[in-house]
Amino acid sequence: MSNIGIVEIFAVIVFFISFYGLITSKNIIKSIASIGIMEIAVIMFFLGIGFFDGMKPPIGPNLENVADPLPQALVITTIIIGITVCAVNLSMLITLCRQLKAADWDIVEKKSSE
Amino acid sequence: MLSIIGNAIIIAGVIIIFIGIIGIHKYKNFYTRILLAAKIDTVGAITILIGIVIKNGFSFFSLKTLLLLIIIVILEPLTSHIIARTAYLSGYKIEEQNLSDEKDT
Amino acid sequence: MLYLFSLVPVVLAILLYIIPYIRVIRVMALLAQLAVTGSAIYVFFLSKSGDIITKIGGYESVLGITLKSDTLSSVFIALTSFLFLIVVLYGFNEDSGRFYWFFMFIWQGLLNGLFLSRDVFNMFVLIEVATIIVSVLMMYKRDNRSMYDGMVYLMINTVAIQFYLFGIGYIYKLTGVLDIDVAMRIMSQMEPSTFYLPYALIMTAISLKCALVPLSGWLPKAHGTASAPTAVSALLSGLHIKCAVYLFIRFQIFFEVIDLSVFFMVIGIITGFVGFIMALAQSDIKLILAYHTVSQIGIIMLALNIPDAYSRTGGVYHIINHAMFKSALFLCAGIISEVYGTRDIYKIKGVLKRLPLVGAATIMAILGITGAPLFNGSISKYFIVSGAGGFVSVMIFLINLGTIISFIKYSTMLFGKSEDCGRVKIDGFRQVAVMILGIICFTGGIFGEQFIHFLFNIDVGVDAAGYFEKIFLFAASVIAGYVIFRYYVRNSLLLKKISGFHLSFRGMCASIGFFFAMVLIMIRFFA
Amino acid sequence: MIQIFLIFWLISSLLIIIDKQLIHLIIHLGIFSMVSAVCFFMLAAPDVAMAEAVVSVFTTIVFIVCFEKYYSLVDILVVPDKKAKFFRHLVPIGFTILLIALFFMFIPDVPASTYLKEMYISMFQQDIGGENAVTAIYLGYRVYDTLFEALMLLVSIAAIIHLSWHEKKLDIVDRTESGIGNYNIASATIRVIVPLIVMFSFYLIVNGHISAGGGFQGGALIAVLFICRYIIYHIHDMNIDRIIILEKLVFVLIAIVAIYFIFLGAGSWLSLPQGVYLMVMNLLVGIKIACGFLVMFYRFMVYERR
Repeated sequence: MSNIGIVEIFAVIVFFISFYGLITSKNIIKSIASIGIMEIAVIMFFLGIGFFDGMKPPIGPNLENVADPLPQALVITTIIIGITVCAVNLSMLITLCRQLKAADWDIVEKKSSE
Repeated sequence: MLSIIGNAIIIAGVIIIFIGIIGIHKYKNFYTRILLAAKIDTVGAITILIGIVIKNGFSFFSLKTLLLLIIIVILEPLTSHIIARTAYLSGYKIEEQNLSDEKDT
Repeated sequence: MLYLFSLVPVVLAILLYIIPYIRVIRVMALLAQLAVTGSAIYVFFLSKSGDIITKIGGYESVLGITLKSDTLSSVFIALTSFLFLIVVLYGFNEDSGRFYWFFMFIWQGLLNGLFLSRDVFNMFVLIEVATIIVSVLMMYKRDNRSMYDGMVYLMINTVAIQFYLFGIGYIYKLTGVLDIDVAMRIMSQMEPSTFYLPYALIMTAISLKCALVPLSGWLPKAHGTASAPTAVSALLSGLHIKCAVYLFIRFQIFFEVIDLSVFFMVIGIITGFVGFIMALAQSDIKLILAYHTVSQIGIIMLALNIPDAYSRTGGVYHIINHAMFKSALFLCAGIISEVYGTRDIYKIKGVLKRLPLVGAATIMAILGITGAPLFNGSISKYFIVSGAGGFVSVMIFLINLGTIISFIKYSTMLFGKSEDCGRVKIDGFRQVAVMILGIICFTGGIFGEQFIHFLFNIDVGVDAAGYFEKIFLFAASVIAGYVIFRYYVRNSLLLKKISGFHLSFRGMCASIGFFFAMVLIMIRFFA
Repeated sequence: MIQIFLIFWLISSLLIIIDKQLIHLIIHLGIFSMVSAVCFFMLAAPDVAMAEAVVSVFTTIVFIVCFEKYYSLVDILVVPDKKAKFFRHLVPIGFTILLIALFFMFIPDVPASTYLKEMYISMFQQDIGGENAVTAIYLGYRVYDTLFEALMLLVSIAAIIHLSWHEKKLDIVDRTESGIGNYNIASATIRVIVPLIVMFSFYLIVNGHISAGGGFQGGALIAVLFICRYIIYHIHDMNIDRIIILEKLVFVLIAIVAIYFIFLGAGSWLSLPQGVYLMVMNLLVGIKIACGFLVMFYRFMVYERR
């Protein structure tokens, strides 16, 4: 177990905490928030790849003992994707609230099939 | 020498924050809590930042920290003020709460 | 220059959004589609003689992103361009608003990019953008039902894509690269057991995108949404689900060290059965077609996992065939439900009399999907069976029988007497689009061997005697299917009970976790 | 040091899931975003930390608007079940723990490969230029990804507009009674702070290739500026249609610049000094992101709230 970093362990646990949120939450807003947490857990895992204590940011003229720059570049893309998905989801939810007057999975399901 | 003074000031800032947090949990009144939270935000943060500046000496990093300090000095009181004002405007009265809470604590 | 395949449609979409004249938009869209289709066919001919590789920026292949067009991806790109051309024809005289073509063409660019890309993270970005576009197109008319369906689609796919992202994180951690080909080379020198976890994560995500059985709850909601534009439903069922199957093929080659084909074969068989049983229980024509997509994906999955070159080729050919007849069926269903004003199969009567051309196209597509002799479905199913063992071919036969029963029910709407007789005049472009697809179903059957040779450079021979035997088998199963339909399906209480069965969002999330655990355990014991 | 913050991070994520009061979600999400930004900074990723911090502003605004609508529109609110039996939670908790255990059983015990990292670190300065490896990858080696990411923002804004298209034109709303309005202390303070924000965001954009930051972070900060303006004065005198068209045109421009300099491998055609390409690209991305977030904000704040 020497090669498994502490960041990785925490990322996996938070990933499945948000999974627990997804399988239990009755409210749509909470589900959307859970998806956001899941994304940040994966981001944390990406940043933890190959990280050791005392590493510096990969910026500047002197590049010795720096962190891996590629996951950071990937993760910026992932963050933008996360916020846009969240915003689209919430705007869908607001429209749904307007039409159905409900934001609960069970109630929305019942009302939308009528 | 500078670093010792800096460390001492940082520790003082941490103590201020600690006392503030105890206060937040002690008082139940909303406005008292806002007061204490504002203390943490302003006094605690400013003290710690001044400690960092002293510890680092005169450099570009310190200049940036000072800039941050100015922003905090301007913005933190404003946010606390707006929170309190909004609470007041939306009908959170001071007097009624006051009496019942003072007895409790 | 392969990146132009993904960037030209996107820039075209933005131009169409900015131009306010509807006539200009239509003509431009059609011309651009013709150009894209032409260049796709050109690239297809080029890549028959050898892979085309574009290194973006000219950096070394691991540093930048590499696009590569081999036989498989060029076939898929040609298919994408062709189907979009048909859809543009279909909606040529339709007034569908400013956003419609904007989203459509961006969607095309993304699918092209996905088929060309060789970078796992790039694939993630493309899939995610495509997911948002599909969900918005699905709820284009913004009524309650489609809002809910689109939202479930978007959220469940976002959850699944997080698993995929986690998986490529592990691939990067273990191999140090993101390029598929280079990563494969590095992987071959490592121990297979290190790749169990990324395999399970990625396969869970792709299985959800393919709608294999415990994870197929979103598909009928998404593909059968009542108010989604017809062309969108057709492309979803015909094309978009295939990009998940394409990813499955790619990652199966990628993880060649881990062999879990028996597991996926079993899942494929279950998917096929569940699909047609649920389809038998429905009465909404769009929902019937949507459940049949589940069933056909099961057959394709089964075929792709049979360890035999013939069967796999048959599976890939079945992907193309399914794209043709399923989009033809959806487009026809759209016209029919528009004319009749209802989607209930028992209320529509006499389509052949009122809409002769649409009815003819429907019949051809039905014959294709049920695997009738001389039509394209029969050729691909023939190849799939030829490489499979006894048990698997019996299973395929049973799934096909179920499909036949269900489509006998579907074809009852073609005959009979309608209340208000007389031909209905519909738009010429639509009829042309539908008829092209119908005729391709027929020619794909007659020239099946030549098509396979042309597409995949594989020489296959159809054994005349064996094929003749299949004709009898088909006739027998049609008769059996009619009998079963007449005396059991029509008044079955059991089917009525299961017709309303569906998973809630929480149930779907839980089934993702369940599937993930199942794959991990299966790897432990069988791979 | 990082362990402490990771534990905070875990606890804040648990709070989001466990808390039964729905309205607390906003505060918990804010805490979660902040702690994760600090963790990102600890993991030697200042660019990512900055991006997360800026993005969480928008997430909070969007969630606040959503909750406002939720509490005003929905008839049947979900009442937190006080007497929920522990037994009912046992199955999902057990399932989750099982999944975590399975996951940990299969985690490969292999050190992370540094193959690509060393190549990037040694080569990016002569290939792309600049001193920030992250920006060099983001806008140089993997600019094809960045194009689609920009497309994502464009598409989602079109989606939001399409989903919430109520009226085309909107008269200027003035809601002095409900908000901060023409309140003197706030507007005076904001007037002092605005030049600082402008300066900082341009600093981020222009220096994106040398220090941490870049087009995305700076552009989002510029959008924050306009948000401040809206919150104080409650006017929206901007023509959103034009902003949308500008966003699309800037996207086309980004694509053209990227194709010309990177895809065609033509960086040597024009003998530019190093870093000019990155600066131009950062500026364009900044404008694009600022337009995008601005439209998103106005959509939620002005159109959705009515």
